[in-house]
Amino acid sequence: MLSQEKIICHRLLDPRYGLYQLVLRGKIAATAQPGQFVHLKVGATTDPLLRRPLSIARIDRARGEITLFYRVVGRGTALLTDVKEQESLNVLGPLGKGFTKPAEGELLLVAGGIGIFPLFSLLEAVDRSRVKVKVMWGGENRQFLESAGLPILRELGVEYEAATLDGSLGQKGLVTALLESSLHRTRTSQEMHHSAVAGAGPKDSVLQVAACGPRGMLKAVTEICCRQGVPVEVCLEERMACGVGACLGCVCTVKTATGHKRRRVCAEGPVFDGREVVWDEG
Amino acid sequence: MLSQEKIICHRLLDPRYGLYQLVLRGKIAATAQPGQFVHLKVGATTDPLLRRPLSIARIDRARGEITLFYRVVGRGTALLTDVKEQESLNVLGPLGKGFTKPAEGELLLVAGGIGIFPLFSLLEAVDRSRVKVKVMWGGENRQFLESAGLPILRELGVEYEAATLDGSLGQKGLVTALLESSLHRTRTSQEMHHSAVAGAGPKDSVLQVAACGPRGMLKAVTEICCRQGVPVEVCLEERMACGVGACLGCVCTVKTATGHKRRRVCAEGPVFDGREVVWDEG
Amino acid sequence: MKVDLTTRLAGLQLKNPVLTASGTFGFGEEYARFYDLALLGGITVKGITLEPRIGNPVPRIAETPSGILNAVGLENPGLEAFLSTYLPRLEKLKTAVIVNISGFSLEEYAKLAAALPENSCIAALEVNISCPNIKDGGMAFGTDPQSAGEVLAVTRKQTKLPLIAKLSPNVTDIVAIAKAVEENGADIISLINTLLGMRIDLDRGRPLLANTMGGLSGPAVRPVAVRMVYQVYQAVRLPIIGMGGISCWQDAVEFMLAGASAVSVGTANFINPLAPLEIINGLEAYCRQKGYHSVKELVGLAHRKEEPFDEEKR
Amino acid sequence: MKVDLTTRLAGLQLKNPVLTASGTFGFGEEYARFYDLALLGGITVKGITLEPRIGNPVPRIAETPSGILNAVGLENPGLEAFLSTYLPRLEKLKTAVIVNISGFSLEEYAKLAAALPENSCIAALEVNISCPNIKDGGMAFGTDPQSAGEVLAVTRKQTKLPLIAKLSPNVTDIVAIAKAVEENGADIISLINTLLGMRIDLDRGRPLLANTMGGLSGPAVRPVAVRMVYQVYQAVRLPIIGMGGISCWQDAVEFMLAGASAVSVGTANFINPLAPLEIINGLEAYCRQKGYHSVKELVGLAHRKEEPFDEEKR
Ligand SMILES: Cc1cc2nc3c(=O)[nH]c(=O)nc-3n(C[C@H](O)[C@H](O)[C@H](O)COP(=O)(O)OP(=O)(O)OC[C@H]3O[C@@H](n4cnc5c(N)ncnc54)[C@H](O)[C@@H]3O)c2cc1C
Ligand SMILES: Cc1cc2nc3c(=O)[nH]c(=O)nc-3n(C[C@H](O)[C@H](O)[C@H](O)COP(=O)(O)OP(=O)(O)OC[C@H]3O[C@@H](n4cnc5c(N)ncnc54)[C@H](O)[C@@H]3O)c2cc1C
Ligand SMILES: Cc1cc2nc3c(=O)[nH]c(=O)nc-3n(C[C@H](O)[C@H](O)[C@H](O)COP(=O)(O)O)c2cc1C
Ligand SMILES: Cc1cc2nc3c(=O)[nH]c(=O)nc-3n(C[C@H](O)[C@H](O)[C@H](O)COP(=O)(O)O)c2cc1C
Ligand code: FES
Ligand code: FES
Repeated sequence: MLSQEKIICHRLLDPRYGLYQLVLRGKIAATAQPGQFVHLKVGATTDPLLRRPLSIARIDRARGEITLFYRVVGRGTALLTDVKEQESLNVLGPLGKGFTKPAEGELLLVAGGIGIFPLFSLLEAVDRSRVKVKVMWGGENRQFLESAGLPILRELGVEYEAATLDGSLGQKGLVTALLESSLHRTRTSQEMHHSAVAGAGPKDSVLQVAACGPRGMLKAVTEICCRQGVPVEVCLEERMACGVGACLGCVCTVKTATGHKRRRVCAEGPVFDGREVVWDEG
Repeated sequence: MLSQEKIICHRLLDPRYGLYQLVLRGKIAATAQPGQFVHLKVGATTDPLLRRPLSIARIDRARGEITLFYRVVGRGTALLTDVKEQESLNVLGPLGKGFTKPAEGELLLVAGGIGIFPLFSLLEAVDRSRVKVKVMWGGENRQFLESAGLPILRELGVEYEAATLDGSLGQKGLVTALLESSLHRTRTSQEMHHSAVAGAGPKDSVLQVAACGPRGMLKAVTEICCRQGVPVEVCLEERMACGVGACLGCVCTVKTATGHKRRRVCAEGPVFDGREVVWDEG
Repeated sequence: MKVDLTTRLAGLQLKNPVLTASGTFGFGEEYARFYDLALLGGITVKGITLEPRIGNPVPRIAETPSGILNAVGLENPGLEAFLSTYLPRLEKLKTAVIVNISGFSLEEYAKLAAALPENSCIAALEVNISCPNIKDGGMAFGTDPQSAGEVLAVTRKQTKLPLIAKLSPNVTDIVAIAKAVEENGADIISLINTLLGMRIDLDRGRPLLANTMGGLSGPAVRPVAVRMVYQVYQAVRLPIIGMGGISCWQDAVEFMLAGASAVSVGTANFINPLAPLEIINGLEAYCRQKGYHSVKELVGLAHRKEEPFDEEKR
Repeated sequence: MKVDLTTRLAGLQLKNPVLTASGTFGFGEEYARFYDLALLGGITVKGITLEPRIGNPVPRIAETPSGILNAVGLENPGLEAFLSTYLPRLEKLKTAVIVNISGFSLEEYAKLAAALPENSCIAALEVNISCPNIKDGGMAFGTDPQSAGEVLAVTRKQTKLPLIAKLSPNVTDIVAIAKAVEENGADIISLINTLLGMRIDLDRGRPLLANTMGGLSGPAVRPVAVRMVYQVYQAVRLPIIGMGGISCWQDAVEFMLAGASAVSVGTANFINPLAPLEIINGLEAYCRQKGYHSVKELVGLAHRKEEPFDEEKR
């Protein structure tokens, strides 16, 4: 769980968006699951104090390597850019509960911005000879998507649709629009005329959605899926202290039979059933 | 005063004693004086918070370079070991008031341990065709002295005497013993039969002493010099915050005509007339 | 040389003086994956209230220079679930368990103390009169000597377990509070709880924490905590559990020299889950190096006039 | 877009809202070598007492995580030397000068206030009722509303200069103190002074500072300071000068959103002598980016119910 991971590769993918790739070799790859994350100690002093959570984006068990992608947003990620290949990083992980890996049927990965990162690991983990996988990804513009992982999607030969805010790649607008029309099409073409009841069970469908991105997008994705009766798993973000479930810092709220309950994003998540999440309450 | 200095050379001199050499190129060399110091920002975050004071050990005006030597003692100096050649350091300096540079006569440099560092700069600055310079240096053992600068003394061809605690080089014991017997000899041979009155004025003598080392040693050196009527300058250390005289954090106490007064080690010092320093009061 | 690490604080006998702090260690299970909790002096579990609490909305955590703010708001399963679900699991950990309790009235404190069994793995009760993250209650009790004393008095009546009074640092006079709890039946004093602080999110122009304010912990507060331990040690006779920013053995020694008989590790668990173990080892090595046969000899040394380690100075 | 940086706090008119904090900026001369002090909103000089003071023995400074402890003990040349030697030099700096005064009795405060000229570069007096580094006095005045009020009342009688009451954070209820000084003639409130803290030197087994305890400042205390500014802003109408760990413009904005009309830079000068200038520039840029014509618009924004910058969020 606590591991000194060796830095195999650390490179800047895009200066404009401050996107970096970090490949670590160590104990974590052996047990990592898609959708799990690691908690990194950045710097040797007490400032910044807390670890930083990053999703495990790729898992190479054979080589014992995991790949992380990160965007520089604040002090911690800025300091992280200083670490050098061959040095080692103090990493806690793999942490959390990841995505459900479908054994068959159809899997739709819906990503907003850097929300694509944890989805890579799921994409690579499913048996694509049995599961039909498709990616829908929304981002600012073509450059961002190219830097943040389009080459990986192409390399893996997975079908994808893009949406960009400026229309420089794919459809202009939000990824939720892509999802909406696609689900509508699928449903109609499959002539599945279930009434679109929110909360329809997963059994109704061979299609399932896994989504990651900003909270507003995840809420919209969940609503669309619920309307179409498609099960959806969402990967949440929350400010974390311990990362292991001890501090209760990172909770979300879920609906249960006995009312609203808190769940720890780092322990019971970061992946949750979208329909259980209470989106409009802090 | 505030300068980004480029790291020209940074190397470990002795792993056992954690001794490092650091050569910086920038604006500071142009005006640095022997006995002055610099105040270094170590690390980019708020921990450690304060700058660290280090003496300017060598000044090469032609190349615009200063050399610092440091010993790893705590967090700041430990972090400093991480800085890489070609990177730059944020340096405040040159700071403080250095040694008086004699134009003629005899100069005795008395160092305890790493107290030798600021004395190098004085040694190099005096015109040795007109001033007879001799170094007395006490340290733990031969290895320490070799690592901390004996090669420099040899390179400069200066006369020196060593004292080591284990007798592995020079006389066994403290440097103050060397000083005592030497001063006694000098005085006797020069047949200067002044009564050895503490506080006898500098005019009496063409000999002057500059000392740096632990406080206890400086006190002893001052007492010996006073007994022999030899003027002595001491280079003090004190915990510093601002380094420029603004915070009053680093004071020492001196005797003045109007009683005991505080002086700021970073501004009025770090070099003081040994006879003025109140040694036994905090 | 063998160093005796055992420690006794009034009725609380510990294997060694290193505990974990309430709210930073869940109910122990999360860190039991990292090491055997039986190696610790003991653990303090998350603060329990009479009723279950869902706590504050998120964000609950904000990083600050060398510290964190938290506003968890005492989320906990409540007394009943604690007794039925968590206590049986705690029994299995084979470590001394300190149960931290918070009430919103004197009556609630009393009920909690009465309900927690005296013959179980529970080694002591820590009476939290200092939680800054809940409205009407918690900290209010701990900022006034009179009400702090009352809480201890009512709790004392309900249990024979050793009572630890956990003090708030958000007070003008920590000594007055310490004396009040001493006079009202506390066996041990623990300090400090968190300092009240806040951050503002520049992007949103609003307080960063959903709860507006939160409790500051971590290395940033250590100088304040050491000072309070030092002051309380001078003024009261009760043994002290020191905490506030302890991250390594040096920090633990600092608290013990200031007057703490034991220490608690809180925020540091989040950064280094092995911190408590490393601290136990470091304390032992320090005692050995300084020639102390028992870790108890460190307690309060900094109060001596002469420099205790003078012989070793050169 | 031009941003208006001028700021008015009661009778104190400033070029911009960035000051330097007392005791961290000498009498200005040291930092005048780095930049023209006329660029600042103003400077606050080292605390002055009636008689000269030699201050505490060394060590006076100890580093802590993201902070420092100081125990200078109000070393200063005394009123007379201040008037004869330092004030004439301060006149030449062409910047607003705030003189920080400390007394050991009400009478001393009154004498100091009476003696400091109303027609000079002195723009205001800062009444320090919060120095933790001297025995019998200083902080004691600032930890009790009654005596805090008395100090302000006697000082008020002696001068027409704007009076800034500098509050101590070492109190249970900062709002009570703020109200007391408001009712007794203070024009402005400044906060926070340092938090009382200490460190122990593990090598010597003794308190590190010669004075045992010292005042904690620097980034570590910022969350406490922001919280107190926020609380005081809600409770009193006086303008606030916020300080405590301000090191960059983001920190300054944080204090202003919390309710400070101006900010003081203290410990940060030691690390980055140009910090005050960089903060002025950063404030201006931030206002421009957010579309504010005057820096005054920032003051207290975090208290609004709605998110002030909502339009800009996506
Ligand atoms: C489970 C999980 C997986 C993540 N995976 C990735 C990833 O693969 N790639 C990536 O670029 N980012 C990812 N993030 C977001 C990433 O953790 C933050 O961008 C990062 O912590 C910011 O740190 P900072 O020091 O640069 O920013 P600062 O703003 O200086 O951070 C201050 C504090 O806020 C926290 N914080 C700030 N932003 C976020 C955020 N968006 N989510 C959670 N905490 C935050 C920090 O961890 C830190 O404690 C993930 C977050 C979570 C919770
Ligand atoms: C004018 C002056 C010149 C110096 N020149 C040299 C030199 O050329 N080479 C060298 O190796 N050392 C020199 N020192 C000592 C050096 O500054 C300290 O060893 C260093 O600051 C220790 O920092 P640290 O973070 O490693 O130790 P820590 O103990 O972690 O430092 C904690 C705090 O204490 C201060 N501190 C600790 N030890 C000392 C000390 N001995 N003197 C002053 N402050 C101290 C630090 O600056 C810091 O603020 C000099 C000190 C002064 C005042
Ligand atoms: C996330 C978190 C939750 C806490 N919850 C509690 C609690 O429930 N009861 C309590 O008495 N103290 C609680 N505390 C305070 C700690 O027990 C401890 O007193 C404080 O954090 C100082 O120690 P530290 O700096 O080592 O963390 C909590 C602290 C944190 C950081
Ligand atoms: C070395 C030092 C000396 C100080 N002297 C005084 C003083 O004389 N009078 C005063 O009111 N405050 C004094 N202070 C407190 C500061 O003015 C300021 O309130 C405090 O340091 C918090 O701000 P900061 O964190 O930006 O330093 C001093 C602070 C330091 C660090
Ligand atoms: S981060 Fe501590 S419980 Fe999730
Ligand atoms: S370090 Fe500030 S006056 Fe010397």
